[in-house]
Amino acid sequence: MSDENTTPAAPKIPAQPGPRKALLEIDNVLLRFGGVVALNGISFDIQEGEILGLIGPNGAGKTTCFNVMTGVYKPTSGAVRFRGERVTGRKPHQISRLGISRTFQNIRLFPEMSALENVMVGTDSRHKTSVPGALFRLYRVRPKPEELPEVTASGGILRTWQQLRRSMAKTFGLSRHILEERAAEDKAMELLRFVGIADRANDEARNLPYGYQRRLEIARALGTEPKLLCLDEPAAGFNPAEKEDLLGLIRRIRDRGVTVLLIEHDMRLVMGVTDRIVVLEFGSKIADGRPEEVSRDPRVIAAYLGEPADAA
Amino acid sequence: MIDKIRDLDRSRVNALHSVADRWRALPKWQRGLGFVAFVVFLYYLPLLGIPGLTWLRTDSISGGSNWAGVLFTCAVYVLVAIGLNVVIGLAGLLDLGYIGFFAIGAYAVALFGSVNSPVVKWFQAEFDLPATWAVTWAVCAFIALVLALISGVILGWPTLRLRGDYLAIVTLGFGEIIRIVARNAEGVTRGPQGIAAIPGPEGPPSPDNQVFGLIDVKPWYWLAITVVLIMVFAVRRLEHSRVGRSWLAIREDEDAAAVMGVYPFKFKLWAFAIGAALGGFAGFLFASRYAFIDPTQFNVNLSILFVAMVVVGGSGNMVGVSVGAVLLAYLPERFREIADYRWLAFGLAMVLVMILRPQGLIPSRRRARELKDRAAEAEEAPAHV
Amino acid sequence: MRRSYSRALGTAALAAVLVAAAGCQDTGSSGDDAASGDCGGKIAIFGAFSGDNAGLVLPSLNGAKLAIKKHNDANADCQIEMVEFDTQGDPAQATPVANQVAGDASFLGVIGGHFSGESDATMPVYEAAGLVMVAPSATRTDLTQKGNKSFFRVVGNDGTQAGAVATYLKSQNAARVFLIDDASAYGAGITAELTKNLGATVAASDKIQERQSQFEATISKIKAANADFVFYGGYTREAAPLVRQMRAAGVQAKFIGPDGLYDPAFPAGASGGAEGSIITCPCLPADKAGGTFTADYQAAYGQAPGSYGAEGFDAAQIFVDAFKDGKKSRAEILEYVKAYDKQGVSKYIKFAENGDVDPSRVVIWSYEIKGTAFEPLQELKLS
Amino acid sequence: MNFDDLFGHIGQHTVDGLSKGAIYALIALGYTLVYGVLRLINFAHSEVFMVGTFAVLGLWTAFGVENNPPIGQAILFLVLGLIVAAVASGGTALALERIAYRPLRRKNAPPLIFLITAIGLSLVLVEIFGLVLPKLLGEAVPSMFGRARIILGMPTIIEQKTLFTVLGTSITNIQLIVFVAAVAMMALLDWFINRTRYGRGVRAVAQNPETAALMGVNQERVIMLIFVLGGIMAGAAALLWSMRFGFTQSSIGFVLGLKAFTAAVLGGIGNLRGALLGGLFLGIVEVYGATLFASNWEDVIAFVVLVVVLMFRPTGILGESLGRARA
Repeated sequence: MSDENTTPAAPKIPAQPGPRKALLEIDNVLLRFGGVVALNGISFDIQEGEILGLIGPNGAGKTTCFNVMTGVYKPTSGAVRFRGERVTGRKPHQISRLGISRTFQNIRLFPEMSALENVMVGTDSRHKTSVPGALFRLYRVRPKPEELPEVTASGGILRTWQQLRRSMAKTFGLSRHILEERAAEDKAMELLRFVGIADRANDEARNLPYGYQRRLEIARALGTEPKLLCLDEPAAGFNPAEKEDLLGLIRRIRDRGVTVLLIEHDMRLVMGVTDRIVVLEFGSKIADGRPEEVSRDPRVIAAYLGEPADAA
Repeated sequence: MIDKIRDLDRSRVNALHSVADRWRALPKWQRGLGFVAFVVFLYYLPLLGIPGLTWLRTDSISGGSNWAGVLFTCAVYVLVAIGLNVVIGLAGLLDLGYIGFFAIGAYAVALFGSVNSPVVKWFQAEFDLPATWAVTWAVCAFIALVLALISGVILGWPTLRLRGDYLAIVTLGFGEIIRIVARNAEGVTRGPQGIAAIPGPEGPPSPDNQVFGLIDVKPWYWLAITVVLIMVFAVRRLEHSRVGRSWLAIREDEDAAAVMGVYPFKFKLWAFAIGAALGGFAGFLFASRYAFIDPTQFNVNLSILFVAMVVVGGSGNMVGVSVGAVLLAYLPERFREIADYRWLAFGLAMVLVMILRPQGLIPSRRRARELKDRAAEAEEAPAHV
Repeated sequence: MRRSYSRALGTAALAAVLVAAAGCQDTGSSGDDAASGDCGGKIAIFGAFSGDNAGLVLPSLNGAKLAIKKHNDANADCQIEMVEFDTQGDPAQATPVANQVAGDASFLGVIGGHFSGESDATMPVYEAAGLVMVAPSATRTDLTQKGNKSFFRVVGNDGTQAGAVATYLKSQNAARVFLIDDASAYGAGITAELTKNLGATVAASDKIQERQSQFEATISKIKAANADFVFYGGYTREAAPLVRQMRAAGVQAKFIGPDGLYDPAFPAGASGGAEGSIITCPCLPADKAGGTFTADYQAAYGQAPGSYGAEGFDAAQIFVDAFKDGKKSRAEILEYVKAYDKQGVSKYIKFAENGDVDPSRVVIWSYEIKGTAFEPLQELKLS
Repeated sequence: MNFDDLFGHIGQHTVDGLSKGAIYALIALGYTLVYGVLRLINFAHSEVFMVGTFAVLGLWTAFGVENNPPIGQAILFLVLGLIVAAVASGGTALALERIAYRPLRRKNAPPLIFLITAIGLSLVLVEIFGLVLPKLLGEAVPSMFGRARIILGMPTIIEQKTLFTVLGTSITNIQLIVFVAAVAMMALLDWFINRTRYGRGVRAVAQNPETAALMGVNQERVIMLIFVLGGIMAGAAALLWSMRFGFTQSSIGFVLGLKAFTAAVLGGIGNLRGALLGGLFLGIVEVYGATLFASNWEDVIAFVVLVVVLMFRPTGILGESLGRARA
């Protein structure tokens, strides 16, 4: 594990009010399951750098919308474009590499892997080592000075050995596999610290407390270095204090330059953190605007705000 | 009765775990030394003469097989189990036709390496080669590995998109197809007559061979165990890499893995191909040591035996599957009285292990917890389920 | 700290013990010359004594045991020991057995293999060790064409039997023969030999696969060929349903099979469908077998000697005679067997140069199935 | 490649194929029922069939049935045989469920574990009938177990006769009986599943176990029911088999089971009509293939067809319908 001070500082990008650029466009998406219309020609877009809330009563099609965006479902008609490129028809892992990542409403971690390994699966998506690379380690990369093996021993055979290793690495380079493993571990550790659960890095995901699991999902999603992070009810089951923490976390994620799409039931949380809100009902969009506008929209009030906001 | 077995089993597993924990607690150099001692012991095994342990030898009974010969079989099966473990234990794909890859490896060396084979004869006639010409053993090894790998990809490409249980049946069919083709394509494989004079490292079997001779099997065992150790090392490298993590992620939650950027198909195909290559290499060793193969040696029962080795030993764990392989290969040889009942015993073992300890005799800790979790889920679910 | 040291010491000590033990001798395989005496010796017999094919092989084992027992009972001071090695007929299991027997100097001869595959696999090993193999039932023709110096068989090969079948067919004025085989080493081998012998009278042929149960396609081919004789090369499991379905479908052609069907399970499994079928076998009818063999076998095992019981007896008798003659080394026994020239219970035994039993001495009989019994018909002339 | 034979007698080959496939179809129903509800390949179902044939053999042996008995007797023994086989097969299927699958279901074991258990059970049953029982009882009832490993013949209960010949295609009484019986059994089962109260429960559990449970469907009962139903179908198949082929063997199930499963998958596993269609289709393909090449390529043809169909239609010809198509 690397030291605290080697952590690269997260890039800080302020929320840009400047020229608005659509990061993701959802263009007239229609999705039918047999006879049931799950999404009925929905269109909206997400601007780079914003936090967009996607709300609606249960069964309104929020998660379905996520699933279309991340390639789990293919829309019957319409298209999803990410930075101008069509997303529809691509496989989930390709979409992930384009820069869209997500968390799941019902936590879906890899329960038997440690927290660190969970995040490493995410970071792996930016790496190239496959079977030949891991087996033969022939592909060599010239390491940066800080990546060279350290010489720590004060003397004796051990020191000679470490020096030998260092000079070998200098001359022949290090295998990409090893560098990537190290980078993945560092990056994963950094993300665990970022979401605040680094203390349990080596525990299996299944042994983590609920709140940690939610955060771990976010860290894992961030591991894929997304441009757009979709959070599916991240605050479900949280108490007010935890929700407050989460709010801060979401803002900090945005500050890293990641656009956030947030599905949430808790209106207070949504109102407090989002720049804009899209409201769905029965698979159709009924409102789209700034939080205070949306909260005044009579259709929204009728459809959604009128109901008690349960956290189911 | 069952409760008693369960208790016994629990204390056995606890003992195993405490041994494993102690082992892990040892300093690195001691573990290294222990490992070296174990390897030395493996190489010493065919000479086993420690008083009190000689009864382990299969030739200590009347009508028992050559001890080194049995050890060689065990080593080949361990190699098979390690390969199949990549497919079943790591990637979570049930392959019931693993014998097909084993047969492909065996036939690769037979067809290209033996002067007896129609393929070699065709080469000789076509290129005016002498009647003793055949592809060298080492090249055959390479051919076996590559052919098995390719056949794994060819089989996996269309079938890995299928659901897991369909995959099992399709692979079962594949194993049968390989055997039937080997039997029916007489012009290529000599059909049921089989192919003799398959070469070893020193060329075709002959009384003049100094090391890999006809009578003394020990060098063959040492060769096999060396291959096993190399392959264990290689598979460990994979397990502890991006590839291994991806396999694990796919096994635990394929959809989530895909969303995290893992391309499940690609890694499943790799698992399949690696498994196939290991199986093919095991078949290659098998054929070159026995110097004779015929299609009856690759029947579907053996495929099921391979699966049994993996699941009884403990899928996902190389130590477990190796122990499984050794037990299933060794016990019927040492205890000849039960030889007739071996399939009954294998069947019972599979059922009992699955019901009592689905994670196998020596489970990987991960796998064990995964299954426990599922059981717990079932208990939490409503009572009528 | 102390604990970890003691553990380390323990590990090191274990390693040392292992290394030291490695120096010990390879004790397991040291053969003791228990059966020495003045004229005794030790031989091995291997074959499928368990597993699915055991039924075909056990009579031979019993026959061999009978020969040894007879000798041992008569000569208390000259005991012969015969060790059984079960291979389940699998070449991969037969090879470690061969290594074991070849590496143990106390073995002076081998009875086996019983199947052609295991014989093919182990012949080079035994040859390298200078051990004589006398096979009671490995019939594949090419086994004796490989130039092996120590392989002998007391049974006619597939070529001989196919020749006899061809003679029989010609004597019956067969005009359109339909050939079927099961694509096994045995069935395909004998059928291929027969194809060579029959020439133009072969109307058509088909191959089936083992464990096949439904034969619609084959039967319609037989009908289309309008065959008057159907020859099936293979074993009972497929032959019984085949012949029965043939009859049920109205095929009247005469059914002929080789010794693989000389098995009471065949007429029983076909439930009457096999009635009138002709089975050829290089085995003598019980009343024609030499000496008291049949009666002795019946007395010892409570049943008639099945397939190759007499061959097993003969194979063992060769070694008994060798030991009686005072042969005490592998080389001496090899020479003795080469020169063997004596009436056995199954046939007159004298080996040709290549190890085949003298073809002119092979006796092949035809049997007709009546009910569940095999009625001897006639001795078949060889081609 | 014998095209002359194939096209010259295409009608006959089709009839032969249909009668061959009818047996596959009946066994396939058992796979499809269990799979449709539990998403589990009951690999041991082929042995359920095998036990059925042994029951028929036992019955006919016990009564000393001769070849070609008078028609009244024949019908009596066929009916008795059906009952005995259905009880034996249904009982075996139920026993498997109770002994092996239920404990696993309690533990919510993943599908692979079920499949491996089923393979183990299959081995155990084959060995019991081929090895243990012959050793224990071979002396006492040799005609039933003595040669269980090799082959056991049964009397011909109905003599095969050509009923009529149309355009060179002859159809025999046995072929007709087998085909009609298979279709009738399928229709009966289809009616049972689609029209009765029990059938509704089965469909409910197949489509959504949780909801079905909430609606008061007793899931355990439904599961027992489908195993028994599958067993009865296998018993019926065993009777037809005994009537048509008149032999059995301890390892008879393996190849047949594999073919029947292939048939179920071809038709769309979980779909009863698909099982029938798949069975008939497979039978025809095999006979055509065996005619075109040689009979020893039959299995290869069957499996290649399976892979090709699955590649282009992963849910089989008719798709999966008993249960919802779970991804």
